[in-house]
Amino acid sequence: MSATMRKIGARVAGRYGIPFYQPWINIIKLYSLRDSITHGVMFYLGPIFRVSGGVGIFLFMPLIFASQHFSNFSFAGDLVLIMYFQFFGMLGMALGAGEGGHPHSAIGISRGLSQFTTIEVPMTLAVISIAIQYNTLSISEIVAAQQGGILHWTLFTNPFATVAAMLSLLGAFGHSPFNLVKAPNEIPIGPPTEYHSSFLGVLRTNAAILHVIEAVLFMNLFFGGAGNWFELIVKSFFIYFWSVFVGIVFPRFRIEQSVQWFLKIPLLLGVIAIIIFM
Amino acid sequence: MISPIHIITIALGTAFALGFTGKLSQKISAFIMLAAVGMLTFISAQWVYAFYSGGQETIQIFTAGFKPPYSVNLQMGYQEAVISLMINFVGLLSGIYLFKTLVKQGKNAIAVYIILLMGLNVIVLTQDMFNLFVFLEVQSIATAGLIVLHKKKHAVSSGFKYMVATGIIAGLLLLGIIFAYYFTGSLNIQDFINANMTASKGGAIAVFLILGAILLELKPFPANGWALDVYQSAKPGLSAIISSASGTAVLFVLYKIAAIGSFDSYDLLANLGIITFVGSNLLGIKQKNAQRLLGYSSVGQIGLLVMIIGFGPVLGDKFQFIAFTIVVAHFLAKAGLFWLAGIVKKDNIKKWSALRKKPFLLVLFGTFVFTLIGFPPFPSFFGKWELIMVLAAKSNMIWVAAILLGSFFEGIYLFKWLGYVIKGEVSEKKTIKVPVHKIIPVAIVGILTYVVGFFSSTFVEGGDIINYLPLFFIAALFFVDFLPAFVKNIIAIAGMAYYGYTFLPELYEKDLLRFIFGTIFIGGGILTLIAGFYAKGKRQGFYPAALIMFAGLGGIIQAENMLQFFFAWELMTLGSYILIIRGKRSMPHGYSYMLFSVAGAYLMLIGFAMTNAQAGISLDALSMITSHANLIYLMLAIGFMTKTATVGLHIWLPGAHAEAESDVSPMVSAILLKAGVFGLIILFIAMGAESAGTNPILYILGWLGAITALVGNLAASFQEDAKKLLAYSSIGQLGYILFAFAIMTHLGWLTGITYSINHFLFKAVLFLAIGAVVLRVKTHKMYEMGGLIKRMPLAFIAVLIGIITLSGVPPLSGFAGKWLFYNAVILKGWYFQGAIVFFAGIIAFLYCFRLIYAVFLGQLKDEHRNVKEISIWFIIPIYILIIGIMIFSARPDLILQPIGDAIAGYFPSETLNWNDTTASTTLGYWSGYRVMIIIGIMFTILFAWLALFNRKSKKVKQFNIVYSGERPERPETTHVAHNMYAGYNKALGLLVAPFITQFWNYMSETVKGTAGFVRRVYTGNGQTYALHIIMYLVIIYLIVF
Amino acid sequence: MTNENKNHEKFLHEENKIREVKAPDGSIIKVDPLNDYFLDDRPEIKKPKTNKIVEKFLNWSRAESLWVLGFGTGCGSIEIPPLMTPRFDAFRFGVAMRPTPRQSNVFIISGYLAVKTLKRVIRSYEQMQGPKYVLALGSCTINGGMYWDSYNTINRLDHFIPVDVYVAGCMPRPEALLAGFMKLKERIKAGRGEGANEYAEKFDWYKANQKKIINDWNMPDYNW
Amino acid sequence: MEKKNKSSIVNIKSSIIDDIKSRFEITDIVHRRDNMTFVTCEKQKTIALITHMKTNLGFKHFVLLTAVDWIEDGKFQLTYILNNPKQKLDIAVRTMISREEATMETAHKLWKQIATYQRELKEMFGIDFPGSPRVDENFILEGWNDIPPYRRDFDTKVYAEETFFPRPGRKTNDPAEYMKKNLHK
Repeated sequence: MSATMRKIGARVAGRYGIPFYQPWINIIKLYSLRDSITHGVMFYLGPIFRVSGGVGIFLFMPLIFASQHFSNFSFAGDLVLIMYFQFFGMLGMALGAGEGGHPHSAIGISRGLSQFTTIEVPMTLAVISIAIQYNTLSISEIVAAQQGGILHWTLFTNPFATVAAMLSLLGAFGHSPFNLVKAPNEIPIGPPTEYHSSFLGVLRTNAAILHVIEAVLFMNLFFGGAGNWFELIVKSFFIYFWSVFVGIVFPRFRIEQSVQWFLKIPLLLGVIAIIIFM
Repeated sequence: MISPIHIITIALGTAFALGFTGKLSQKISAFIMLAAVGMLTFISAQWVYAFYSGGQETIQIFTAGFKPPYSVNLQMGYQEAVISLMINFVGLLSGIYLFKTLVKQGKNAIAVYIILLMGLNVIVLTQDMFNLFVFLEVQSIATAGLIVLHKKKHAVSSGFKYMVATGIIAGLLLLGIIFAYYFTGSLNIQDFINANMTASKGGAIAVFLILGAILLELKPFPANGWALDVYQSAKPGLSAIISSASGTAVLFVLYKIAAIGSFDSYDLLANLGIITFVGSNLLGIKQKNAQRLLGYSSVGQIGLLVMIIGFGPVLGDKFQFIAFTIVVAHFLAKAGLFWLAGIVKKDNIKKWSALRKKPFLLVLFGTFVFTLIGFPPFPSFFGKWELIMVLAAKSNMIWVAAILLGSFFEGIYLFKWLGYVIKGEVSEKKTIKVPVHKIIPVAIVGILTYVVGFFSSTFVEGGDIINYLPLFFIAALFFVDFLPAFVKNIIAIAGMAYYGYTFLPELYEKDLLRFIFGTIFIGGGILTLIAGFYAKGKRQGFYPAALIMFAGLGGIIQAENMLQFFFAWELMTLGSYILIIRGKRSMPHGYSYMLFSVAGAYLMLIGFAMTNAQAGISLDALSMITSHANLIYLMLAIGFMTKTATVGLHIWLPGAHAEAESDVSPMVSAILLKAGVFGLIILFIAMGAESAGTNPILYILGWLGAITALVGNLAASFQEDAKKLLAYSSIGQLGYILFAFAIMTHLGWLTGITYSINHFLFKAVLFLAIGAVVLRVKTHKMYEMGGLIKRMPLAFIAVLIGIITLSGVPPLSGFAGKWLFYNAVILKGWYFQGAIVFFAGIIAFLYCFRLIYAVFLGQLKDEHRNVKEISIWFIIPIYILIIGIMIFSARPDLILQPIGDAIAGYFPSETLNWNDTTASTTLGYWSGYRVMIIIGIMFTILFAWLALFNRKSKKVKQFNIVYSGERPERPETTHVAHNMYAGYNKALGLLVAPFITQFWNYMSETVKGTAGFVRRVYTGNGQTYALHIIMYLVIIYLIVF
Repeated sequence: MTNENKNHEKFLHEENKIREVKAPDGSIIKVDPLNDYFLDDRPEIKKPKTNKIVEKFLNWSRAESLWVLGFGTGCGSIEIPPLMTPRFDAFRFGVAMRPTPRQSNVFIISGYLAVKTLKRVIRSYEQMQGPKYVLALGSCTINGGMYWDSYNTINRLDHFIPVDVYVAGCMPRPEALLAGFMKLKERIKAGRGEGANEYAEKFDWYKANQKKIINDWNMPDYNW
Repeated sequence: MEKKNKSSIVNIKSSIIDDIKSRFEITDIVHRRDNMTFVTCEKQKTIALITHMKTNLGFKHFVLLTAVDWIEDGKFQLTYILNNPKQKLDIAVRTMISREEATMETAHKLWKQIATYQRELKEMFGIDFPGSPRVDENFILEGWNDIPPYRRDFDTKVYAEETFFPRPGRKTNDPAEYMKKNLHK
């Protein structure tokens, strides 16, 4: 865990000028705040749901290939479990933020959900494509199938699926151009508008975990998985940077634009990916 | 044994005697008349009894002691006795009903009345053609006299038109008789039949004239404008006689003399009959006047009967049964309806809502309407069933289609009428007066429909094993309707529990699949009935309707043959229709529900009939179809899909579910829809696993399911009405289920069953919870609610669990469905459909969130600050269901493993393996139990962690939010719930544009337009009508010769 | 709500008046928005951790992570955006902008404060989660600056909310603002950044001052 | 070219002024610039005048409405500046209203935005415009409790000192003197 946290720090340092330990301090600071208010039980439980979701996925995800310890609890379920378990946290968060009663929260969530529905479409197509390709849904087995050299990676054996999924990853990370959910200028911060202090601390911790997980998931699915910690860190780091780079270059989409965008090119790529393996 | 001749003597004697009783008061004369009619009834009744108990031979009576042709002879057989009994009976009842009118109109009217009855009797009994003619005339004149005696505006003119028309007809008939006499030298009908007149051309014309005249007497479409005017303007009591008694009598005449023609003339009759049936019912659609509407219906029904007579030779030994049931149904229902028209005294069918103040009459009205359309348990249901079975067996599919089309048209206006009656606005304050002497005939007729229905079922093949027990129970419950709802609810639950007990344990051993659905139907029924305890007052009519529906559902499970199945299916439709239209604004939705259901049921009926023709009546026969298999399957599938509300056939659902009462919505949504699913399962079992890869129907259904899921869910996201949202969500969920079953693999079926169970559980929870909330906050609009979590935490938890299950988020059981689904789809190779369904599944998050947020989170409204937690009677079933969800979530293997084994028989290879609690396929694996435990532990740890850091959180109130330095002004303006997914709507709203609604609207407009156009032939002018009659004959003549 | 201000009734907005609403069950209920919708408790004094080392560590983290509320009150707000540009790059000092008071710790009062703005400032300040700090920018916040005799602009900010650091000037440049941040950090690390507790301690005095100026006191005494 | 323009504007302006003069009694015609003129009109006829200018003379654009407190005369002077976008011409209509009875007919029906100016004048000068939308609502002063602050009998310095807790020890310098002493020595 601690190693992962380090990575988050390093990764967030990608932004200009922040000390690499800054996110840590932020989190400590957030926990150290003295005041805190709550809008009700669900508001309180929202972040817990969120983190349960995040940590849960983490636990269900095999990190290191063929490692006894770092396969975590992946015996409990396969790729489908992970894809659906993301929603657990999102739902809890949405509910908690909803109870905050702030209109921006609701607007943010409604936008987030709208966008999310279409983000998942190319992702699904890609996953289906991979499942056809490797004839399995188990992540460990998918990783196992990619061993034996860089050309065995899904990236090369199934490029369309990879590209489709990588595009959907952009949306999943919520950087520009798909950051209307948080839209710092118009609906400040979106869903977590009312969250603060340790609630926000928990959420930030979780955001970090989620980014790692997404990256690790993609690494496992498309980039051959990781045989050791070093490989894990390097690969997921690069996957994360993909979205950061794109985010720097492109301006923000409106919600209906992003919805329609995901239903165009990424969808097409996903369809091609499936047709190839049909 | 009193000789039938005395029917004439008594009637004539009384009529003459009345002339001499000048000093007696009118009342006494009327009593004498009634006594006489009673006597007539008794005579026919004793003959019927004699025939029924057997041993009685058909007797011939020769009036003057000579043999025919030198005398008039009467024949009294079983048929004659029954028809005569019917006539006299309705005459008696009508006499009672018209008592006061007759008294007022005086002795002459009374005498004419009895003469009319006598005429009808003689028509039935006589075997002499000329005698027949004479008494037809007697009957016509008597009728005309009675019509004219009625002092209604148009009575005189319509009486005149009637005279003109019958005059022409009489002329034609007389002409025919003369011709016939010339050819045969006899006037006896039997001689006519034996003479084989059609051999020569002149004889054929004689036959043509005779048959044509009798047919015209039966008011065939479109040469029947005069008759409709009569129906409209005559006294309702009289219309009853014209429609029931006269119609029946003349029909019988037609039946008697049909044999004088050749085989061709039967065909002709059948054709003319069906044209009348379809045409007349089509015209009825645009009709607003109640009596005229009944007229159309009468004409239509008689047309159907003419057709049946025309098919007499084809139907063979089934003919009597079919004709009898349909005649009786028409006879009883039409008499009852005309009498009711006299009680209500409203011309416009929209004003009939006055009837609502008298629940008893309302029930009778419903009974008659359902009898006419042919719903179980009424006699016409069995008649139509047999008719269609036989026709299908003789491959007369076009006829079947025409009959059902006509029936459907009839359904359109009758249900519209029923809707007006049940849901129309009651404008006037004064209630309608119901004199006892008017109600008794109606009641007797109403009860008779049930009795006859019950007995007719025993004559149908496979009908003898229909389970009538629940229906008796319901009837008993109906008679204790005056009890408070609480008591009735206990009785109903007890009844349901017992009903379940009678067949469910047995099914558990025998057929697990049925057991599951049976449990959903009956168990779910009991749970939703518990919610019914909230109701105060009497809740009249609710329990019989609900129980009829559940009896139907139970019947579907128990059904072993297609008749049982169809019987139960229609019963369920009937019950659910009544339940649905109990809602406040549910009339149009109930109406469209009924039309779709009826149309779907008719398609099923065709399918069943074709199957029956090939492989017998058992349900298993579906798998043994040899020809037209795909057509049959398609029709059955469409029939079932009207209930599962697959896209295209779904437009009835949202309104019907949303506007129903709070505890009815879960019944119709969580439970009733499963009936369609069950039907599909039966269908798919019949199609067999081997068809999985090859049958295009499955492929189409799969796509349909996927599109339904997408459209349903998308539309649900854009709803403002909480219950409508849930209703659209049901459409979407049923789309999943259809899709899953259409996959036709072991996994696919498991997915479908998991979805079915889940949908039952969570949709019941959601509808109950939201319904209960609606009861408290008195609005459906989500944006008018908000923040209710503070007032109704238990409801919130219920909805939360409901939506987690719905959306398929682990650890709850919804995920079981999703996981199975993925595996099934990928193994099957339906990737794109699967992706669409998956997309739909994510869209479900949109409406799930909207539902829980807009209702329970956000800002509490002013007016809801003191609102109470939902009623305990809703909480109990909700939490029982939630326990069910929890168990199913934690140990899906407990249920899925045995089901998997149970359905393994249908599929060659079993693809889901259970290892302890872990399910695995060749693709992946998943353990609900472990996921649950891991998540539980994690949740606890994190809760402790946050609690540690956040012990002293200050609980704040709802406006303590950051608001850009400002503060919120009103909860309404701070609650973001209206048009929540505006951006999404902009992007994808196109997909849910109401094309389908528009299509159906267009269809209905077209039908109405056609009806309105064709209706113009009825100008209301006597000369035109006369012309019609002549033209009609001429055209037929041209066709025939 | 105890509001001694005599003008309270006069200036009470329509939406804050007690209103009667018809509940769904037909009964009439009274809604008093200010009491029913807002929490009206006083702020509490939250003592620092007694363990010196822990408190020092926490203070360090607080000092190194200054989240600024994006609320520009006067002309000085134009000086804040340059802070984030590469030239000044306040990020490297752990300074970040947050759009909501709930998540921020530093409130930059950037220049003159009209009475109308003061009301919003107080509300936002109270909605921040302690420990919280105020950085007052420009001479207007010190003594009114060039608006010292205006009928609508306050003179001394520290009469209304506790101020941690003043940055003088009219206007101070971003460099000065950065220096202010450094000062603030020092102050926090030294354990003197207890503005929130001071506010809670002298709550009545602050409230009296605020209410003297703000005639239409249309909010609860403490905005949670 | 420019000269011609200039003279043509002056011509047009004078013809417009003549037109106004012939219909309304106007006094104090001050030509401030070639394309700007101030005229003064009676209180009762002012609105009629600007209505006429808007509908008939092409003064479609409303520039501003402001007031001056002539406390010595006991009058407020209202100035409506109108602009003719086609001719690029401004004409300002002034009118004097009594200070004691400071009411004026509202003109928001001509231009909606006048309501805002009128709201401001109500708050700052206490000039009432009956019928103007939201005219009684606070504009920028929330809960003002004194006489309107732009009236010249309102002493803002005293008010500020009484109200805003002035910090003691404040010094004021004449900027010119101060600069000379400190910067230019």
